[in-house]
Amino acid sequence: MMDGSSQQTEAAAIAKIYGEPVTELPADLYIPPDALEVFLETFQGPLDLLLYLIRKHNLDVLDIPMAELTRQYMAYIGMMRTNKLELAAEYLLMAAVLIDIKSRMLLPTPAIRDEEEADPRAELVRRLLEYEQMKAAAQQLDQLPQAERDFLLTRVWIEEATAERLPEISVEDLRDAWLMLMARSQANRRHQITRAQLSVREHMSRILRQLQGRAFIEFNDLFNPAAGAPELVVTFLALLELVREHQVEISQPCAFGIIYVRPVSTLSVI
Amino acid sequence: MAGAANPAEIKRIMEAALLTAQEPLPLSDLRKLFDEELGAEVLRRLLEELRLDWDGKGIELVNVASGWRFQAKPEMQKFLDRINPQKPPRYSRAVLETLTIIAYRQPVTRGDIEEIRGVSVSGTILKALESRRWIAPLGHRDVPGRPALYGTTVNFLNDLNLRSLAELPPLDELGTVIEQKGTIGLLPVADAPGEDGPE
Amino acid sequence: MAGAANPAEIKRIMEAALLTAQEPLPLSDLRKLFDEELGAEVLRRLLEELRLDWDGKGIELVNVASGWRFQAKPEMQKFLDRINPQKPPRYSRAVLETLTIIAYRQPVTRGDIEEIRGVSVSGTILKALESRRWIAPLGHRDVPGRPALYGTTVNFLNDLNLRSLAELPPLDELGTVIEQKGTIGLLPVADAPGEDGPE
Repeated sequence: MMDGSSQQTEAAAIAKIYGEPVTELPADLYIPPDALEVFLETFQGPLDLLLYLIRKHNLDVLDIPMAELTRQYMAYIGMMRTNKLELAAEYLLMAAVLIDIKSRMLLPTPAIRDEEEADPRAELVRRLLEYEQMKAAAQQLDQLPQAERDFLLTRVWIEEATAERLPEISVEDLRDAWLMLMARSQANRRHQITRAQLSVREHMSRILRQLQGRAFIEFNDLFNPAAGAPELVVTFLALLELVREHQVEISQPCAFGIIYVRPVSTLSVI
Repeated sequence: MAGAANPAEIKRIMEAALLTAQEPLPLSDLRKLFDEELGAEVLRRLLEELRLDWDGKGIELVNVASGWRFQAKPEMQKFLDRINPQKPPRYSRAVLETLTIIAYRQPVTRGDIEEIRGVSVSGTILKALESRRWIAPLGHRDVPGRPALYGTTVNFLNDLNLRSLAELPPLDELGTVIEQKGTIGLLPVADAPGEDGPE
Repeated sequence: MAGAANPAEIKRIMEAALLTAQEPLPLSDLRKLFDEELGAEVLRRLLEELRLDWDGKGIELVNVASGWRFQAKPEMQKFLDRINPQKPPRYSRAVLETLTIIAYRQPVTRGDIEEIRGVSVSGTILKALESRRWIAPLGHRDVPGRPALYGTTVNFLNDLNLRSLAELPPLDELGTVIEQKGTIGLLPVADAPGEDGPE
């Protein structure tokens, strides 16, 4: 290629890892395992990884040296696997495709008329180019100003003349609200929102509700033996969590006697 | 850079903020718009000017209990009703987020909600959800002030067509949808030049 | 009674309607505001006048896919962000790529998207885009399993300030990207410079 050398010189910093610019993967492809994990998350899939390798080694996508590309790709896959990183099945499938193409190219080629059709790489090249095109378009799309993110819409108050209607919400609204919260918490990272133990929290609520207006409840009454083991465990965890949060007190006046669960709040009121 | 020294610019920015805000803006919020320390007096005078600028329009600037807002004049109602046929109202994001946190993290106190949202939660929001019978206080946390603990109600599940809270969308999956830049220390560099510097 | 003979009054009413509307207003809606039969030409001319009246303000009148609306200029965002910390999430690359493929190749099935991206597409991604009201199932492809065909919505165009799909950035020609742009590898973050800046 004419501009091969100029591409070489601008061999760009491909990434920053922990703030440090990385311009080259070391030739022997050694990458510390934690960085490897980061790379794995960075690639959207095997096509993305292949495009990266093609760019990285300055290969001609329209005339891919299959042996070289396959070697690079397999080195990557091998590294991921030795580090026991979860590798999507698509990566392995692609490895098989690459090896298949490579081996077909080693076969003696019979006289053929339509080279384009017969090149075993054609389909792979087509997919790479199409994905690359969409990838670039995604980047451009993300640069378009977006309502709410880059500009706000006007929202002037208007009195509802007719009878008040209550807003409807859907589960999707809740999902969106949570996304918003997560995005924000990642943005300022002051608040780490971890995955909620939903079922435990749910049972915590239920227990508190059961205790409402009562001085105590018998431990056994909180459990429904018919509900199955997982349910019992979750109920028990919820109870422990409530104790930890000082919501309830558990007491057993005599050994092997009845265990009582009391709401702490009523205690302090009395 | 974000400075807005002259009064016309201050008014321009306040106007944009008030026209786009979902809720009335108190002076304390309006003040946050500017780098400079603007006194309440200055802001009040400029708000008054802004109010007069809108004199004669179909929209007016008013000062309600919780702050300043633009609103349509009553005389506009008959026109606006013709194209606003009963659009179901929507809860503000503040309400939705509060409800979401209560649904997923119950039982929680108002303080817990504020902690997660990163902003204060007005009592109006909790009251609105309570009077909708979607949330209820379940007890009190045994800490100073004994704040109420909120949870969702059966009514909430019914209105959302859920049989149990377990049918809410799982949260861990949602993490894959938003950009993970906070958690990944990898910053792609588009065209940073330089051959040197590999580790 | 609801007559609005003179142009100034017509503009005043349209302005109030546009500022209070929750969605962009098409000409057909704006026409409903008035008793008189106002021609599309007249309304368009008055809208243009109204647009000019707002010249120099922080808010502008724009024409998007489903009609006219007022919106804050992007340059206002840095101020407005200070009192409005609630932003929609910045989507991950997986979501963006999925959205892009739907926008440019619609109607497509999930299988089509997976074929192009070379990886499976989680249902969560499609649901997130659906609940954002940016994509919608348009029908089913008549093959075994009858997979849903997705396309983008008018709301997607509105949110991106576009009047039609034709206004999307043109696609690079196949194969030109690698040679010319060198964008291979990692997708640069749009606002990367700000990343290291103080919060």
